[in-house]
Amino acid sequence: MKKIEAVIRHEKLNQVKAALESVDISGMTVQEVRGRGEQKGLEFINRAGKYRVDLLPKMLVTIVVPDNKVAAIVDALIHGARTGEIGDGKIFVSEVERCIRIRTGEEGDEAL
Amino acid sequence: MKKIEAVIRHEKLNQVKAALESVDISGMTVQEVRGRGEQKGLEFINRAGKYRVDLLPKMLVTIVVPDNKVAAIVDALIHGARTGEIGDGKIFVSEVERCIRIRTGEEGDEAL
Amino acid sequence: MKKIEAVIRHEKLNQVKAALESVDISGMTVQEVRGRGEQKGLEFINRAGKYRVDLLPKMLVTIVVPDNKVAAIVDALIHGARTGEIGDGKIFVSEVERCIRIRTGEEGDEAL
Amino acid sequence: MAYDTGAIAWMITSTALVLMMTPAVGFFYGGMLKKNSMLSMLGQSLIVMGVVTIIWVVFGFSLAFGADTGGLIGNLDFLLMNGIGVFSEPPALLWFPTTIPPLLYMLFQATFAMITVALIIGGIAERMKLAAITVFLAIWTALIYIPVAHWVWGGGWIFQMGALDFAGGTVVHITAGVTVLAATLVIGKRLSKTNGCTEEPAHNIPFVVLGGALLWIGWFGFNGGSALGANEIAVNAVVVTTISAAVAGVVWGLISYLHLGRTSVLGMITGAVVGLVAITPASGFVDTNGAMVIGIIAPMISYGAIQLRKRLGFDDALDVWACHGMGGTFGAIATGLLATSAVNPAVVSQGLLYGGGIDLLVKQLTAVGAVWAFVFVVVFVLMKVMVTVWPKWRISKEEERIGVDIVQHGENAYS
Amino acid sequence: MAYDTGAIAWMITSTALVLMMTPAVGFFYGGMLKKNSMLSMLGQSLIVMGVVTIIWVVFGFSLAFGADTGGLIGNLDFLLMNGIGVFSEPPALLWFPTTIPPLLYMLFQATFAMITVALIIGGIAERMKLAAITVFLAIWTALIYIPVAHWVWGGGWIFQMGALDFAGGTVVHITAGVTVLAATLVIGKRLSKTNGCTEEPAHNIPFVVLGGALLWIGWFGFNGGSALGANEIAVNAVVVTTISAAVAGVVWGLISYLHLGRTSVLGMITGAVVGLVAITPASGFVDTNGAMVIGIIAPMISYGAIQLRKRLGFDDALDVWACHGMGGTFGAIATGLLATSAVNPAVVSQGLLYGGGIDLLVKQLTAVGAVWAFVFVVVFVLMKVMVTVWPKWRISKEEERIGVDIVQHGENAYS
Amino acid sequence: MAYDTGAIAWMITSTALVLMMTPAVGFFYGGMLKKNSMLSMLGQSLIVMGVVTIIWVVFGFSLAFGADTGGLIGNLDFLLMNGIGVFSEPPALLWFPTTIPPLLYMLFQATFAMITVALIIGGIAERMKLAAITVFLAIWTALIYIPVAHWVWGGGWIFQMGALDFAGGTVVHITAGVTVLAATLVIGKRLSKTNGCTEEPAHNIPFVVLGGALLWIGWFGFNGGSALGANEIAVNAVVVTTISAAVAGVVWGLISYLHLGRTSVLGMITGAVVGLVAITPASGFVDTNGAMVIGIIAPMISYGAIQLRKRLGFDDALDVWACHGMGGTFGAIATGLLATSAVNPAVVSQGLLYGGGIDLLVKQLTAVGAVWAFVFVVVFVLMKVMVTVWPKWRISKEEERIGVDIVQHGENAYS
Ligand SMILES: Nc1ncnc2c1ncn2[C@@H]1O[C@H](COP(=O)(O)OP(=O)(O)O)[C@@H](O)[C@H]1O
Ligand SMILES: Nc1ncnc2c1ncn2[C@@H]1O[C@H](COP(=O)(O)OP(=O)(O)O)[C@@H](O)[C@H]1O
Ligand SMILES: Nc1ncnc2c1ncn2[C@@H]1O[C@H](COP(=O)(O)OP(=O)(O)O)[C@@H](O)[C@H]1O
Repeated sequence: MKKIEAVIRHEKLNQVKAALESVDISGMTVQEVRGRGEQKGLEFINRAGKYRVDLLPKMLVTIVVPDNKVAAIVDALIHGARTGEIGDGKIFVSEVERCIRIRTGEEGDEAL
Repeated sequence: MKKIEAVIRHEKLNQVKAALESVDISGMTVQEVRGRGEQKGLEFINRAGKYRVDLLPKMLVTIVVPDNKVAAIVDALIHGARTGEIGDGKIFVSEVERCIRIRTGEEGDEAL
Repeated sequence: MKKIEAVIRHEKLNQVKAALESVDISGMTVQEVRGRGEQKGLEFINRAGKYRVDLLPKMLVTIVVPDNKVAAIVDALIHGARTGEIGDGKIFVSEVERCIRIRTGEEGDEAL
Repeated sequence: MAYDTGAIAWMITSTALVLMMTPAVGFFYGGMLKKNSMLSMLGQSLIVMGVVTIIWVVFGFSLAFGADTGGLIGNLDFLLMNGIGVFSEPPALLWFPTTIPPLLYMLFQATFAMITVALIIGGIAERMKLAAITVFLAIWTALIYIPVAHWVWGGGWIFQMGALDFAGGTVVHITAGVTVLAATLVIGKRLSKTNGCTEEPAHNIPFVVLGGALLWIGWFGFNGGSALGANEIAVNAVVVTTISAAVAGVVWGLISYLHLGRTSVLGMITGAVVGLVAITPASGFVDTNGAMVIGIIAPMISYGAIQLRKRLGFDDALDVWACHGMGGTFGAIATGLLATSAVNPAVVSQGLLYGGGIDLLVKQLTAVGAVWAFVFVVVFVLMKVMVTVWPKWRISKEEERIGVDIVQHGENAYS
Repeated sequence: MAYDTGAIAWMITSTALVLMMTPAVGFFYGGMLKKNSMLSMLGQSLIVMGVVTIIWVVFGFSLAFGADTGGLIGNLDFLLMNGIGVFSEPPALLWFPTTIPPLLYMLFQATFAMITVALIIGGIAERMKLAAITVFLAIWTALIYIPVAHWVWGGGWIFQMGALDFAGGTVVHITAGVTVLAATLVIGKRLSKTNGCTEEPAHNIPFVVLGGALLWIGWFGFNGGSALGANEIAVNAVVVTTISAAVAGVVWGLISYLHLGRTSVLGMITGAVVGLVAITPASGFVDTNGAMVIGIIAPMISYGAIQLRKRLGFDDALDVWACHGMGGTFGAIATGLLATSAVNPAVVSQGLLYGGGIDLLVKQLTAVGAVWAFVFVVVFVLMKVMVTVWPKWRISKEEERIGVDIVQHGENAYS
Repeated sequence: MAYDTGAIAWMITSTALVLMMTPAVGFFYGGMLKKNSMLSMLGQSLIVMGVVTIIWVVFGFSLAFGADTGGLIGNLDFLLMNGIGVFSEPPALLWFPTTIPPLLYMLFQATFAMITVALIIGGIAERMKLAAITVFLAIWTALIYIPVAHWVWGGGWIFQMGALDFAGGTVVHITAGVTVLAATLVIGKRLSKTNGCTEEPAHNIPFVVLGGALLWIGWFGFNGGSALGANEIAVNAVVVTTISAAVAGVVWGLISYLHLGRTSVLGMITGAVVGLVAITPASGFVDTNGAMVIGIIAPMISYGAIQLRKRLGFDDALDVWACHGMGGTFGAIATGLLATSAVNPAVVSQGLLYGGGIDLLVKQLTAVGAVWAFVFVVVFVLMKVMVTVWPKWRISKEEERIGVDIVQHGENAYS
């Protein structure tokens, strides 16, 4: 099975969730992260000057799925998260060897 | 070596730590995440109505270990984290290629 | 391509960023985590006693890079994060199969 | 002129307490929004304090409390505090207190204007440009607050008619609540309310409780200070105010328990505020029994009004209409039912339930109806004009997604 | 009747200040718990305000401050504020002030009842069902607070005996502290305390300091207002109160530095509160030197009591017994040592150290002992009965794990 | 002696309000720092309250307000409150009020000393050891605050010369601001400012606004209470104070909008505080027009001073010099321009713009210049001595990285 990690915009989370539901994915884990890519940060102001924050708040969505679902999910993620402007984020796919459901001890794809 | 990632209930962290100690594991990294699996969320109320939070707070525990310890740890995790009710969480195991201890520069299993 | 995950001290983040920039890396994702390794925690006090916090705040820096850059980055990370005292943290390297830039749909090394 | 030092002591204290209510509203409201909107509420509170102070000192106080012109508006005698210096005699106008310097009366009234304007920001939150909000609220102060304050407290037609509004059921709460109703009908919904989005939870309920608690304490000055002296009427006002708020808080908790199975803390503090709102017009005229009744019924009304608002679907972000508009309306009517000369000799016709017949009730209904109508029409037209002549009054979808704090203030509340 | 406007001004202000102390306790306590319990403290504060107000207005004030019956309890003359309307003459009872309307005296005393009840919630935190807490606190108000208030301030036997308790060492702090001691012996520990769990750190120390600072300011009304007028006794009370609190704060900081090597901020604000507690019974009777002494010793006593509590192992979650029970006990005894007629002519026998012999000290010890015993026994029995007849008084282990805020209120403090 | 109960009521209230300002400063400052430094600001506020109270009661009040010796310092008549018990006659000294007990005057002045000392901690934040800060501030109170308070308010040479400082432009704000300037020149920069680090954002702007709002309310007591009675001067003071703060808040917002394109909330609350600072010395002497002028200009001056500080590069962490030092300087000078006997008969020579010539202005400039010079020199020398004789006054680089809260207090603000 595969782990898909997507770094997306905060405000896109709801749309990404909706897109994932449309391809029948409900299991996921979400975290608040900060990141930097081509988008080099944002300017903020304090009481009498500007300062730059180079690490911007993003959401990291992690989904572990059977190999055959990866393509559909990547499409759904892109669909839900894209605005076309710098800062839309990235998707990383890697291999997972085992998955166990703690409640039942089940293993493998049925545990997802 | 392997990376074991367990998504568990918040309130089970202490028990999981104890279970891991009993199999001699002390190195770990912990984060607050939110997630959704079969448990479809919880209902909350606001001042005059209900609303549903579909992403519930969970803890993500990450432990990198030599290959031979995986089985014991998975058992310990299940033991510490199980309540038998929906929402107990999942364990994912994947391959890690290298580990380096920053302080000393050591590599491999002795760096764990 | 490879995923490099480094658990570092909070207060070292700026130096690590600088070190990474010196090897031309700007894309990264950063999270606040808590962890435990050889450093067994810190003592805190409350209004009339001490207590021990065994999970200490750390930063987790994740960088996905083409294979050939790994060595330079590991060196840069060590350089930026080391103080020589317990608690400096660890670096984990693992394999990533695919990377997609959401904005453009590009894949592979050029998406990094 | 020798003033009463006890009255001065109490009225300065009252003024400080009411002044505190405007930032308190910022916390009460801001805590209920998501965290990227917190600063917008605090920032707008500060803007309101500045803009209203300037309007009030320059011409507002004069138009509201200067000698009456045709029942509708005051005159310009007191422009820029002309004639009400701290050592001048109080003007010979019925509504000016003689126990405290007129300048203190001016400041006390200024703090009322501030808090009223500040109430509005919670209803129209998270969609207008900051400049548009500021301009709207400044015009609103001149076009709505000043005339209504004059009608009710400054010798205008409602004052002459004899309707009772001790501390601002009509002037403060109905004006603010109806404004939000009319305004949101024009400006429409926030993005997050347009499709079936899940409701955003309050980001910091402790701040809501902090703001609410400070409002409660501030209300000692709001209602108690409206006696304009350290006297029995002030004492009665603070007693009935506390009773109504305390009761209304637990009643709301009970309603939420019965309706939803949990005792919402957000609900209880909202209930307390609604109890304060409803007792406001009545606080100088009802006794402790009346206060209990008001404290029990007011939260039911506002709770119901929130359900209605949900069904009707206008986007009053923090239910200013349901809590202040409807709470104030109920309080004004309840005054017509429960007023008694036993607590205030100024009550000439007793409330209906105290044997005074419908005389007072009719006056109360007239005042309420007139203020509702006036506010609704003026605000609706004003907003329509504004969105027409100022096409960029609204923040963009992209900006709404990012959040108003960063977009308008360049700041995050927390980091 | 012509009251003193200065007295009214000060007493309304005092009442507002004391009212503020109940939500302030919510912040002071809530900040010390983990973040899933924050709302329980705030919510219970609001419930206390509502429930106590209703009890007080309906019958509590009457039973506490109505004419005495056998030294034990007041009568029912003032049910539902009968006879103490704002324009009625003050009743001809020794303890009623004549400078302010009796209705204001009623409200001032109501705020004392609220804060006393609110103090308890921090000790019994995180295990009882909300309904059980509410019922317990309501019965407690009737069974403990009202009689003890009558004994000490409303003409009861301690009043007659001549023991001194200016603002509530026995009535407020000993009753609350001993209640938590007795109650936790019955209800037992929280899950998190049963096995060798690591201590949960305070989730928001700034909120603790905020609550503590508001308590300090509120104590101006608490002690200063207990003079029931704007007079020299009030001035003395606020002066010695400030001295004791300020000194006790740094002394606690010093103790924590010497004991643990760090100057705990949580400790310093706790110390300040302990200094306020201890000066409370003494504040109308001791001078500035006495205040220094109290401010130095009180934190040592409460710090020691916390160590003792840890050894004894009862689960007083926020050390209400150590801080209020023991702080109040020390203050009551210190009054017997340090009282002086130089600051209050009402001191008939000077404190031991001021040359008055042991007369006053004996009375103080009698009052303290009687209140300790009465409260301990009644609460212990009451709780035993309650846990027996109401088997579901406790939240389940699963609920404890999830946290009281979500379980009881359906809300998270922060999101 | 029969005091005025209205005056007592107002002055106790004022004292409570000013006392609140010291923890309020803790929130105002702490919120602007990173979250690992929050507790250091709150903890130091509490330490200041304790240490200054002890100094003040033991000898500080006596040296500041005892009978004058050569224009420079008071005498030791009032050591340990000797002779100013609550029932003693007010001493026959010009500056003692006769409407309130001298003990209340003592406490009111004590709160001024506290807040002044507390202002300093924001400027020198995040580098000194806690013990070093405490020792420095204690010596500072004795060496700087007490003499300057004596000069201006206690019958010293500035008092005799007739320069006007109603509530502490020189005594409070210039002393604190110039101290930070001199001290940071000696103690140098924080690590985070030494290399080209990115600026750390304020960690909790709502806390900054909370602290600022409480400061604003507290300032009612600060300026209003400086009239030492419930009279017309007090009324004028609170009116002009509110106007200046309200105006200055929006002006700073406007400046930040014009300069940076956004309306900073942090900027607006800072502006309000600067408006309060600048009106402080003037508040008993200028009318509402004067207040508007001060409210408009003060934020421009402090905003400019911040830009200057950035260029000069000394590490005044929270711009105490720019806001308090320069704001107080401007206010003191503005008093020389705008003072008018229309609001206070004590104004013998009118301000320059009110036709009084340069007489008053020259006195104001003399006072300002003398206090600047005195404070700068004494603090610079004191600090130089301190860093020499106490080599471990500074926290280490490693400790700075970890953060002062954990290192000095063993605590995290939030968890
Ligand atoms: N090489 C990388 N390794 C880890 N995370 C990355 C990397 N590149 C980008 N990211 C993450 O993706 C987010 C978006 O990247 P960005 O370059 O701004 O997007 P885009 O390229 O679509 O404009 C960043 O904030 C960061 O969290
Ligand atoms: N496919 C998945 N990918 C990533 N995280 C998942 C996935 N399924 C579950 N999780 C994580 O595990 C948590 C618990 O899952 P849940 O289905 O509620 O547990 P259980 O199946 O034991 O009842 C979720 O909250 C989520 O964080
Ligand atoms: N086996 C492990 N698995 C996951 N995370 C680990 C492991 N060992 C250490 N860590 C992470 O690295 C951090 C630093 O480890 P530590 O042992 O203190 O460093 P060092 O060995 O250099 O002194 C820990 O706080 C934890 O977050």
